[in-house]
Amino acid sequence: MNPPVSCPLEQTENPPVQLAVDLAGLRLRNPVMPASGTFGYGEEFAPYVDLETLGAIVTKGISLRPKAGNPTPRLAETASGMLNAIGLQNVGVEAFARDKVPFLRQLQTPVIVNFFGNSLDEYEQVAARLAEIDRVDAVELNISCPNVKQGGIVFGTDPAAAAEVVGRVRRHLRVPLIVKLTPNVTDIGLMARAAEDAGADAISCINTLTGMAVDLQRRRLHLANKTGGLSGPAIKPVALRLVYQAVRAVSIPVIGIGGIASAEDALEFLLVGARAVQVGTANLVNPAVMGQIVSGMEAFCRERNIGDINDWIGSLQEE
Amino acid sequence: MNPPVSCPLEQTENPPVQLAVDLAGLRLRNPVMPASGTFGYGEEFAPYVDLETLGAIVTKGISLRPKAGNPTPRLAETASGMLNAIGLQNVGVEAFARDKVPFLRQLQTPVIVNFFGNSLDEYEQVAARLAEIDRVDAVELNISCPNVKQGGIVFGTDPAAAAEVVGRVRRHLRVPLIVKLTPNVTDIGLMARAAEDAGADAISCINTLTGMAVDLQRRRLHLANKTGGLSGPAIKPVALRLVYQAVRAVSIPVIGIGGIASAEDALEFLLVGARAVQVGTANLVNPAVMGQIVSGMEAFCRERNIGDINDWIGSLQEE
Amino acid sequence: MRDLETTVLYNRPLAGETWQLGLLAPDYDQLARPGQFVMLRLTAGSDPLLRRPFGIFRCRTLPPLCTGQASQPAVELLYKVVGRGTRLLSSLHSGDRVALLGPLGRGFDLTDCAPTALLVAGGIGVAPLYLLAEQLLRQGRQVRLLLGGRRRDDILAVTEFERLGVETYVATDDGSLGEQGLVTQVLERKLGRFPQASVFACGPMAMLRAVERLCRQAAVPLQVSLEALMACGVGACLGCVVPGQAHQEDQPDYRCTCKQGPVFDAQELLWPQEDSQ
Amino acid sequence: MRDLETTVLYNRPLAGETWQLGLLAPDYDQLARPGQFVMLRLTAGSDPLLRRPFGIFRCRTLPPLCTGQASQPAVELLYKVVGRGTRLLSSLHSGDRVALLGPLGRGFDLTDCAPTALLVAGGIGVAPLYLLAEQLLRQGRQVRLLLGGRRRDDILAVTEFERLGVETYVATDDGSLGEQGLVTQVLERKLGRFPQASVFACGPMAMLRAVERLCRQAAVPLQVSLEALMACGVGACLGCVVPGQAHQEDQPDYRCTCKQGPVFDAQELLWPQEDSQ
Ligand SMILES: Cc1cc2nc3c(=O)[nH]c(=O)nc-3n(C[C@H](O)[C@H](O)[C@H](O)COP(=O)(O)OP(=O)(O)OC[C@H]3O[C@@H](n4cnc5c(N)ncnc54)[C@H](O)[C@@H]3O)c2cc1C
Ligand SMILES: Cc1cc2nc3c(=O)[nH]c(=O)nc-3n(C[C@H](O)[C@H](O)[C@H](O)COP(=O)(O)OP(=O)(O)OC[C@H]3O[C@@H](n4cnc5c(N)ncnc54)[C@H](O)[C@@H]3O)c2cc1C
Ligand SMILES: Cc1cc2nc3c(=O)[nH]c(=O)nc-3n(C[C@H](O)[C@H](O)[C@H](O)COP(=O)(O)O)c2cc1C
Ligand SMILES: Cc1cc2nc3c(=O)[nH]c(=O)nc-3n(C[C@H](O)[C@H](O)[C@H](O)COP(=O)(O)O)c2cc1C
Ligand code: FES
Ligand code: FES
Repeated sequence: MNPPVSCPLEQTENPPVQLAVDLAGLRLRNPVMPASGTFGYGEEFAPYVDLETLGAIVTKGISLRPKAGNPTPRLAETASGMLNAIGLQNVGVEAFARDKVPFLRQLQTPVIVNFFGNSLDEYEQVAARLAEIDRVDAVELNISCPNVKQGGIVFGTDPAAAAEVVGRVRRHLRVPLIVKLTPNVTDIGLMARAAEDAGADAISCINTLTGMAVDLQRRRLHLANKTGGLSGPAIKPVALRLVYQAVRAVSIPVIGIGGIASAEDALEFLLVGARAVQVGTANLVNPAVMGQIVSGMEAFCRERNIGDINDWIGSLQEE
Repeated sequence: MNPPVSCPLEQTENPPVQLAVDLAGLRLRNPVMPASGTFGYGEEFAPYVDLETLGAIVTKGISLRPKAGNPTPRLAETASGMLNAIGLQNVGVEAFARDKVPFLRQLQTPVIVNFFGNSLDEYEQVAARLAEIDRVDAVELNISCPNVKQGGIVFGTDPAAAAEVVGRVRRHLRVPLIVKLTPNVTDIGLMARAAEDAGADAISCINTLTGMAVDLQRRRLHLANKTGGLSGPAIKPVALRLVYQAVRAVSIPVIGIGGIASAEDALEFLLVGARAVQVGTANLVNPAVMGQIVSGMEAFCRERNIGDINDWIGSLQEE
Repeated sequence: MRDLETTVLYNRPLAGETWQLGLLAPDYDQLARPGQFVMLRLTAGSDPLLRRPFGIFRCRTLPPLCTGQASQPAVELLYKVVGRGTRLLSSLHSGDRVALLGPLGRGFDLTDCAPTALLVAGGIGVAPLYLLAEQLLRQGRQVRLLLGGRRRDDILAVTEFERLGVETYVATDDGSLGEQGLVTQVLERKLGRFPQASVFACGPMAMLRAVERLCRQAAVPLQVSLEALMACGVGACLGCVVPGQAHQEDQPDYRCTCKQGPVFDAQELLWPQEDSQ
Repeated sequence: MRDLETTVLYNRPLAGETWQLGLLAPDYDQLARPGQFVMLRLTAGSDPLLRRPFGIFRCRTLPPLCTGQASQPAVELLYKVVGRGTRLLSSLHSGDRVALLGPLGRGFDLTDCAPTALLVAGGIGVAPLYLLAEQLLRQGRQVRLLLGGRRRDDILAVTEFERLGVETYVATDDGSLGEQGLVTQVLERKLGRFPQASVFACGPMAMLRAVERLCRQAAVPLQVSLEALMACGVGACLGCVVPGQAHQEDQPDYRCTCKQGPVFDAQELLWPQEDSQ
């Protein structure tokens, strides 16, 4: 059977857009993945988005033991954003390996496991345990969650502490190590370099900005935890600036995160130099959003004759 | 003539709400004032809001010499916020004294002059010149503007540098010295304490968060200055958290700023402990907003039987 | 469950601050189970950012007469204007577009329902009970509806239920409709008359607590439909959790209201101790 | 100038992406001077946050016939859907509420206008010229309108101007209406015929630059109405500045488009050098 005539012709005029990117040795079919904590363990979103069309899957943050998280209220809506103080509730690394990995194992899409600890030891123990699990294709080290009092906050705001935890975790891992930075610092470049020097293979930024909401009626803070993490479109300008700075501070790839809700938003982060992007809060508002971002990105490239997304990445014009 | 019977009765049932606050010796008829740079030199807003109903007037930031500011584009709209990179364009302290003070002199409302310099010397010189002008009832020292490369950013993010500029300026002034802090730091408490120890009479926070916007069409950054200051409702949660922390770090009064657009917003900042508030971006969107905030605040207090706003300030319930 | 860009068919005030919203929704009559809810996105902008959850009141087919065109399958919601999102919702016109995610969550379990079902609603809590009543009647159960509210305006949808053939009892705090008092007083009497009933309740937390106490004392099964702050509605954010029956500070047992609820068997949940009230 | 919470009277598509918006606005017929603009607030929420600037097209009184009630004083705007704000604007219905700040800015200066006035508009730039034409005619000037655009859909309000008795010349890039070519070609011819004319122009920057060059060469007075990004519209934020004629990097001469403009005498402004084009 002959192929329809129009097909090869169309292909010459419209060659497929190359969206694949390389992230510290991990090949992603496109630069779009969920941000930790907004996509469950992947399964939850299977009805809304074909998981095989994503660049990667990033899990909810995992700790050594199951974690209850914070009391409620855990959420507050703010102007173009939201505060969350979930407090890193998760099933723990053993239940993750037992209950969640089997589903993930069926997928082609790379799996990135986000994790954290309450101490250096715990960080190491989780890393060691994750290293034993197949289908953990990369890990993302959360040194930045501002919600847990004994949690990442110390590691995430002090370069020396960050370097120590990165170095210690590094030893246990053969897969790429992504270090996720907090925006609540004076100099993101300093933190990014500290992570790079200690052995990080990539940087992801940003985590949430620390914020508060007030409940006037009750004369109280709205969140049981008092502070929460601000995410969503409200933080995009701050995230873009920090990603721009991080990209220029290190030579390892940077994953851009913060308020991405459309293909245009994602393309903005890539333009300032992010190798890939993570979509967080937008998943909660529109569970099908990542599929739309991937196809919007492809359409954008096609329209501008950008044959390979890598030609767009970092191609910002500056005088 | 007898007064109408209902009048004294009504007064017993509804005594007037006391909105006046004391700010480092400066008596404000209510806690509501504009944020520097969003209210011109006062005159511009006279058609929209009765300047005599405000707690104070805060001028655009003044420097030693006239300042051109940044090239355009200087503005970008973001989700529930805006970026500005005006670059502190202003008429300079001499033209201020000559052209702007005469109008301000006619008012009862206290005048707070915001100022900055490009070096320690310049800071001192402006302060010295302002000290000579009557109707400068207080000054607000901007050590935090992120827009000017040689500008405040160094002073605003390093406690020692902040202490030095505050101390040097302090000597020249008899009027209250308010120090305005930037949010772009790891620990706002540290900065607030440094300012207090160096002689500040009050703290105002926050200035804008540093951000960026991308122009996809032109493959460029949207602002000619690359970065800009993020303001508006988007930043309110971050501002509330920082004000909460600053209030708990120092014993001098704190002025709350960031995304305030309604009486409720203002009452939230007062509740976490701000002695007064500044309204910025909201003036640009709704030039009559401060009048509405003052009357909304009064109505709120009346409804809850709060006879004196000072009873509300800092009355947050925490376990 | 899926996300549907759809059209407002009608949006009209019902009583007091309560409105009735009809959305074009093919298949909802097939898909929606009693007690399920939807997440509505009200604006293309990002403020307000989050969707709003609403129980599914009923599914109907609008005759051509109403639509001016072909008959149209509609899902109907009842909502009360309480804040920004619902105020914005009340400003929508027929023809406007909204995004409708659903049907979501675990609805009422009808398998072991007793021959007599007592449905207890506080105010707008009546919304998810209509589909339930319909289905229970279809299964041959006797359905009685107990409606409570502060005043007359809080008592909603009585006509709709009566058209189904449901006996309705009303109590208001101010006596402006039905008897004066709490709906739980009515429940207590009914439980005396129907000691084997199954109870289904939706309403404010204070009411649900009182209903739970009564049902526990009477040893009758109770299912409650809860409300919680929600961001996603699909079990991803963990914002909407409630403590399960075994919950302890160091041995957490949190359930997602959106996915494991909004309907729970009362025994699954941790209820506050009597003396802590 | 003041801020008015007001009501949409009508909002309808005109041609292509251009719409016509009527707002209830008592006094605008008294207040509005040709070339002034308004700042419209489109939403009670905070996204989009900023108001949008629009030139005042005309003021009219809607007869009872149109309103169903008493006659209503309206201000009319013409706008083109180009982004989020204008898209949102196009979704407003009659009866919806918006906030209207205005009239703002410095309009056209009519004092020394020559007997013949040439009005040059690019696309939607025609909006602020209608009031100008009306007033110039009232003062006994001859008014000719030169309209340019990419294609037919960009040529707006011709009927309205012709009803005033204004002679209109049209040029489009694709020749789909009027002659094919640039409106500046038309201007060049007209300047040949009316070497003493006064010129008034509004449109894209590239067009204004070409108009400025022609007028400078012909030594005729020119007033231009500029667009700039605006946050406040009242001279407070300094976001909308353009370099004035004396502007140098170290000796700044910035003017606010909102307050010292949007209409400027061409000689007040700094125009790029010929060779830098
Ligand atoms: C499963 C479920 C079903 C519901 N069914 C109905 C219904 O059928 N009819 C109806 O009128 N209401 C129903 N509600 C409550 C409804 O979701 C809230 O009244 C609504 O979200 C308020 O939004 P707002 O913007 O007007 O209020 P705001 O107070 O301005 O909202 C601020 C935030 O708080 C959340 N919120 C406020 N009140 C509630 C609440 N009671 N429950 C959950 N979130 C809340 C909002 O979603 C939003 O995120 C239901 C809630 C849930 C969880
Ligand atoms: C004095 C003045 C008079 C105007 N009169 C008219 C008119 O009569 N009819 C009409 O259709 N348009 C007019 N414009 C342009 C109009 O304001 C913009 O098209 C509109 O603001 C675009 O908003 P948006 O949200 O759809 O676009 P977006 O591009 O999404 O807007 C993003 C931001 O950029 C600003 N912006 C975008 N384009 C322009 C522009 N050309 N000028 C100024 N700001 C812009 C917006 O105000 C907003 O702050 C005028 C502009 C000015 C300054
Ligand atoms: C509900 C919620 C839960 C989150 N949980 C985690 C987490 O477990 N680990 C983590 O590293 N980041 C977590 N984050 C942060 C996000 O991954 C992301 O960095 C942040 O939300 C900014 O992106 P966004 O604006 O797209 O949401 C969470 C965010 C939200 C909103
Ligand atoms: C257009 C603009 C100009 C500003 N200029 C100054 C300034 O000159 N000096 C200063 O201390 N802050 C300046 N600011 C910061 C504000 O005073 C305020 O701190 C900030 O905008 C946060 O408040 P808001 O969210 O209410 O706008 C400016 C802000 C804006 C939006
Ligand atoms: S609302 Fe997100 S998990 Fe329930
Ligand atoms: S728009 Fe603010 S000064 Fe002109």
